[in-house]
Amino acid sequence: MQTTRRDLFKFAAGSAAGLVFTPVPWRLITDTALWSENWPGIPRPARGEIHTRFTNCALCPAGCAVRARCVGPQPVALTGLPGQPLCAFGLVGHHLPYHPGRVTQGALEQAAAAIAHRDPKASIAVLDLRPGRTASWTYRRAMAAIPHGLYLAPKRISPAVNLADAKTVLSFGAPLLEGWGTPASVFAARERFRLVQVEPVPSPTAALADLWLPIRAGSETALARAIAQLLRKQALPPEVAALTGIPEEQIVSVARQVAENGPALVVAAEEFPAMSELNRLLGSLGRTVFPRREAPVPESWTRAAAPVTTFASVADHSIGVLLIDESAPDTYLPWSVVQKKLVPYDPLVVTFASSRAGYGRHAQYLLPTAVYPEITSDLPPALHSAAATFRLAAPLVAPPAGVVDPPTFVARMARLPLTPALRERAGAIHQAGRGTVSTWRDGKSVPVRQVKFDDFWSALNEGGCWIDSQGPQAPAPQMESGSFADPPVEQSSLPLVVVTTAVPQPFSPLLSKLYGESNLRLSPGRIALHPETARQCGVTDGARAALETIRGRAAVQVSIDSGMPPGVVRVAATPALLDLCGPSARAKVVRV
Amino acid sequence: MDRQLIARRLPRCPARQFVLWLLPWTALLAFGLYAAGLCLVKGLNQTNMDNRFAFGLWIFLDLTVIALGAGAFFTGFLVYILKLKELSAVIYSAVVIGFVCYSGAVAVLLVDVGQPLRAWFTFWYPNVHSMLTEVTFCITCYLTVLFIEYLPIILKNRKLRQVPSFLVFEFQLHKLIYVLAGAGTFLSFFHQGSLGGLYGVLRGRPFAFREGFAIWPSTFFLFIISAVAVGPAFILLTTWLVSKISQRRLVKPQVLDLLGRISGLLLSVYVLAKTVDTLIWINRTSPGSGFPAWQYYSWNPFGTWILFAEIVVFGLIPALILLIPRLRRRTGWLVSAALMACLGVALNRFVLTVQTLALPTLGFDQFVSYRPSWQETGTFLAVVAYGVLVYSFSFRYLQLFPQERALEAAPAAEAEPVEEEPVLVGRYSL
Amino acid sequence: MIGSLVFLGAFYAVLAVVAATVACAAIRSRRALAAQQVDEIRWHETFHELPPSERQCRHVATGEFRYRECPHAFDCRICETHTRLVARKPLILRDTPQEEIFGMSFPLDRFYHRGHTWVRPEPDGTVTIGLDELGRRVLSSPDRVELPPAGAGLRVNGTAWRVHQRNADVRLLSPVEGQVVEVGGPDWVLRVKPADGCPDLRHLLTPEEVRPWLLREMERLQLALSPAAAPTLADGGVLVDDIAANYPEADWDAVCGELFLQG
Amino acid sequence: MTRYGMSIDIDRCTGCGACMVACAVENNIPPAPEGAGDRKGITWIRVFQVNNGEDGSNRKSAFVPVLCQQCGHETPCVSVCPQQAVRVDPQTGIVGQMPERCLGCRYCMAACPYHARYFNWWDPVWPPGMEKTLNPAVAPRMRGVVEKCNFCHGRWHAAKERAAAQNRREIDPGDYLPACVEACPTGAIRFGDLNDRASVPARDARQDGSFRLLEKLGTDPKIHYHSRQGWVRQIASAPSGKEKARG
Repeated sequence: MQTTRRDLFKFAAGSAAGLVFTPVPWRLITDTALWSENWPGIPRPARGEIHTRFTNCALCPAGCAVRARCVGPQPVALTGLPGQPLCAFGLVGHHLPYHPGRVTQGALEQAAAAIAHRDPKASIAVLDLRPGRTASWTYRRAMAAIPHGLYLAPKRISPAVNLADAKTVLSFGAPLLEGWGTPASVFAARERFRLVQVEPVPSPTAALADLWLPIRAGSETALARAIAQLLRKQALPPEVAALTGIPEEQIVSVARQVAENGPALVVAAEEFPAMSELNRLLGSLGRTVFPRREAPVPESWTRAAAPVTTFASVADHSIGVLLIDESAPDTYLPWSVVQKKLVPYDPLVVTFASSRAGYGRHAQYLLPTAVYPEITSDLPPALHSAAATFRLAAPLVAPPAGVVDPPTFVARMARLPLTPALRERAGAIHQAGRGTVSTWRDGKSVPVRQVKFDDFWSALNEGGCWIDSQGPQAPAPQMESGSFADPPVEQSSLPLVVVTTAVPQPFSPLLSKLYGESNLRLSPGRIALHPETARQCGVTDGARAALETIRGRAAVQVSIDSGMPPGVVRVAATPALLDLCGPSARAKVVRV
Repeated sequence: MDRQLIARRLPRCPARQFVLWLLPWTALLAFGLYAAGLCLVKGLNQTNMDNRFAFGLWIFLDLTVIALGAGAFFTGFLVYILKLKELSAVIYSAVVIGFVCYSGAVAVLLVDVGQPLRAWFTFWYPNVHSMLTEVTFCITCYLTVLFIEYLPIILKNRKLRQVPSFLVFEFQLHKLIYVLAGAGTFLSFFHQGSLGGLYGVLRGRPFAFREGFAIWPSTFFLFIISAVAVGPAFILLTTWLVSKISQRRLVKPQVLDLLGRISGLLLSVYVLAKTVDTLIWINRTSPGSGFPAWQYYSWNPFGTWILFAEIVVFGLIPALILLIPRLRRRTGWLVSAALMACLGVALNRFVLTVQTLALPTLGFDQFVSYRPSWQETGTFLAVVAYGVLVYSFSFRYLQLFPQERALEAAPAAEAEPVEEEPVLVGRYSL
Repeated sequence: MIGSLVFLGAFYAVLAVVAATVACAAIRSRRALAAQQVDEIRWHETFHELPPSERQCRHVATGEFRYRECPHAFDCRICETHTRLVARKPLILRDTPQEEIFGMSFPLDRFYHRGHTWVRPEPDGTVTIGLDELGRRVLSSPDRVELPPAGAGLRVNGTAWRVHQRNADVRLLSPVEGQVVEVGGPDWVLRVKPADGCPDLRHLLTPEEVRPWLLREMERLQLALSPAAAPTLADGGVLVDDIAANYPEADWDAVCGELFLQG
Repeated sequence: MTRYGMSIDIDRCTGCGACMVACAVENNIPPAPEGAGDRKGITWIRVFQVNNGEDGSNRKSAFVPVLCQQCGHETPCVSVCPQQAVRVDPQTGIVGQMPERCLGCRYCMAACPYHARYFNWWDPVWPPGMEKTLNPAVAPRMRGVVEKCNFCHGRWHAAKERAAAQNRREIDPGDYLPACVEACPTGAIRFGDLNDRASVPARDARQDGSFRLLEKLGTDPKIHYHSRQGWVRQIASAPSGKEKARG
């Protein structure tokens, strides 16, 4: 018999029907479901023995103590110590080594050679974005060893403050409740002081302050001077109310509050003379304001160290070679400010950084550095501690090959003997024999005198903290002149006043939870406008727009915020935008 | 070949013209399938739905389409259970429409869920307290029933019936069709209802939440009534449309008239029920859960106009038109009334789906809006195209309108004479 | 718990019912196939798809009814009305019906089926089956003829033999039930040995009834051939011998379907 | 038989977002892909900024962390789920979501009045290498399923195991804290067993000025908020019709 097409059809149909009664299809269904449970591409968390390690957070000068949950060598969660939690950024510090924007390769030799071949007459400078570290001392020694060497700090190290004893805090835009000092200490104190926030925009701190003075941007100095005059029992200059946009009686009442409800404390985002003057008038010096104390340093270092020069006080067009240490960012000076100091004819800029987001965009050489929690460094004394402290950001993970340790690089450049600086410093502290060292694993703190150096050193490497026993010293710190950003000059072409909100750099991609996935914070590259202002600029919520200043323009995205004062544009400032806006600027927003 | 497939005495347009008609729809279908494919492969991020707008165009489409498809079960019920023989003129067409609507809806649902591979979980771990379970069960069962009802219509095709076994099976199945009609009625009745219940049970969405009887909120019953009211209207509409497009007389005018009358009656019942329900909701249910009802309509663009449009413009007015014989007899009025009825139900489904989700519930959240992405719209259009194609093929190659031949044979539709006693004239008196 | 029982119970019951229905249909159709009821069923379906005007009872043609649709698929053997009417008015031969109708010969010695086949009882107890004049003229130039083999069984309204002409594939309906004895006679097509001895021919038209029936048939034919033209066939006009040749443009499939009740 | 719940002191919340980030780290929630806005993101606990609608120095703002309110009565999301992917654990009163059971129909999201449920619109993707930092106690979810706060159920299990290891039946309260509670720098979020009248949240719930969101819906949420400011307590009730929120 020969098979026809019909037979084939019959066979196909029959087998199809038969298949249903075999386990095959059902088994397949189940398997597809199982497969969808661990879809290809869904990462499997590594399992392993879990243990705890301690270190200190190096992301901001606050330097909180950190307890890391590690699977094997890998930290999987960072938390603060009981009662001293971390901020949102600190909680995800362990992501930074894997930041997509990270740079791990750089032309080390070429950079060294280029520096070596500079013309020796032009000065060579190190800009240390976070002064007060042991690394800073290394820089100072190196710069002392090099002719025309300069050690630059972005600004004078502001004095330490004591929130705990303050009853009234007058803050000129200081982000008190947004990661200013260790969150824990601030909030512990917050219970006890009354906060008057002077700020043009409704920042979270302003929102939570007892009194928010929505001041006209740039007129802070005027207000501070006015209050100072009131404290001196002088009359209030009539134009102040108009200038600052704050009614006279309110200024008067604020002045009365700070005067009567002492001890008072005046703080600011950027230190400025009028503020220091207020602190002096209020007698805060020595009560709530102290000079920042440093941990002991080896004798040999202090003898041969370049002086700390603030960046502002350097002569323009004088720096031939500028080395910038961005490995521990704190304040970011807009490029325009930096550029002013460089020699006009091709200056050499070398930056130590982990990403191109900062000065890497302008420097000839970017030398990759380790990031927290890879770095080994100490932390400058905290803003809120009157006593000197010394603690290490001990590495939790090993840095990748090819990264540079900035102080080592600079020391080698200056032909300093290569010695383990941190260890020497610890040695000096141990020799001084003052203070106590506290370790977190057992939560004990013992006088340094009673521990051997090796134990002291290992305690520090396990996130231990040395605190000086020597209390705060009375002599008031002499205030140095610097200026609060002056009101930007009126320009009809640029109608809006810029208020920048710094975005800590770098931050884990997971902070998209705050920046993108909720509108809790103004995300980088976004600007906030009052609805009315937005209407005038012809932009709508979420629209793409261009921000224009005298220095150029950049693409931004608009958020409408009815809380914003009209005529002000608030910029979530990445370094790029800070370069664009500078310390104080006017701008206009254009629809694109 | 093409002609061999078309039944005798049913003039159909030449093959070329048919192909020309298919082309645009096929293109649309292809585009839509591409869009749907994107959603399946890349995930639902291709849509503009989001955590606030968890449902969007697709759910709205499903609800509407299924309501319109209700004609299939309701006509089946009238013809086979209530023995309303006049309507057998449209029953086949109704079945095809029902099949198209339901299969389309199910297809879209499969794209809409995040994990289509787990669709069968609902049958494996059913949560019988969930209206969605009821919907899933009923719709899948009813789709099977519809397919079985569709089968004989296909087997009736001139070529297929040449095969003896097909012929016989079709014959035997058709004898038992009333059982299927019964089952279909039961299933549809429940899932039309549970589709309404879907929203009525949302205690957390006071805009949609309704009290009701036993485990069923009032929307359960409202959906049933509205569906059976609009089902005949939609059949009326499609029949009229098809006969316009094909330029053939498909059914006797009385049939359309009857459909209109049924639809009108049920629609008026629906309008009444809906009004009562709305009043109860405004005055008791909604305030009871802490939401003053006026607040829902204080968010643009959804003002009280939408309530008015739903109940009066697209409810009461068509109902009246369909109830007044004089108006009903005018095709223009009849058809536009049917259209309005359909739109009314679509609007009702829209309000329940979109407005419910757009309205804020927390004191500090906002009224959100949503615009479907092209992928969503594409998928939507694919279903429409699919429907048109299936119906076109069915209309060309199957006999959807039994009366068509008769009307062809006797162009002047004379009133059916009745059999009478023999007149006793001599035989062969010629 | 109770909820789930009720819920699932209900649905699985419905599913069971549906499945049972389909299964039942399947089984019945197997039986039907085994019992070779295919022809009956096909004729049944065909008949029910005919427009009402063509499902007319033979007694309308004779004027006893003004309107009546045949409820028995043209099988008068099971029709009480038919028997009643026949009983009430026994056959009176008013005038001898002539063989010539519209120039076509419809001999009196045979009975006519509505599908244009005839039956002639033969002296030897068998019957012969053939195509009537009108049928012959329509199928005047067949391309192919498929005759059943001797010994094949025939059923009333089943397929007697097939004729292919142009695009038309015509099943000629068998007027009687029986077994084919011989094929291709001088004026007949099939010689058939009727089932149970003598043939039951009540359901066939007697020569007397042919005329009014034929009248309608020719109208229909005319309509099918050229819907536009005026009915010239019926009113005494003599029908051309070879219709197929004279209407080349006619849709032959449709014409034959119309005339030979193909459905 | 415990009934875990929270009390959130809105007056103490500074909107620092530590809770949101800690939650994401603990529960292996991936960073938002390109193009995900605040309406497609996944934030099991989300802090909203609300204000009193005034301008200038009269403007008062507050931050409201909103997470799954763990409704105790007629839990809206449980009854609607067609395949029992959501269930209330009778032992703890925690409303749990089973991602591997979830079909992704999003009906529960439509049912939730607090918008506390989130859908995985994308495949979970971490920058290369970052998957090493995932929490081994929690499995990442696949695309196309719904997820939500479950009071860090992984931690509850861990605490349970520790208790078992020291052969105790009950876990000791200090041993089980959700990540957000642990991370909150101001201690605005407190956690405990509401059945235990002495527990912190139970006490907070009793003090005046404490309220729950949309209490009138009758879903008996287990998250108690507290504020001394009257205008803040307004947020507990239904929307008034005028725009109030940033967040």
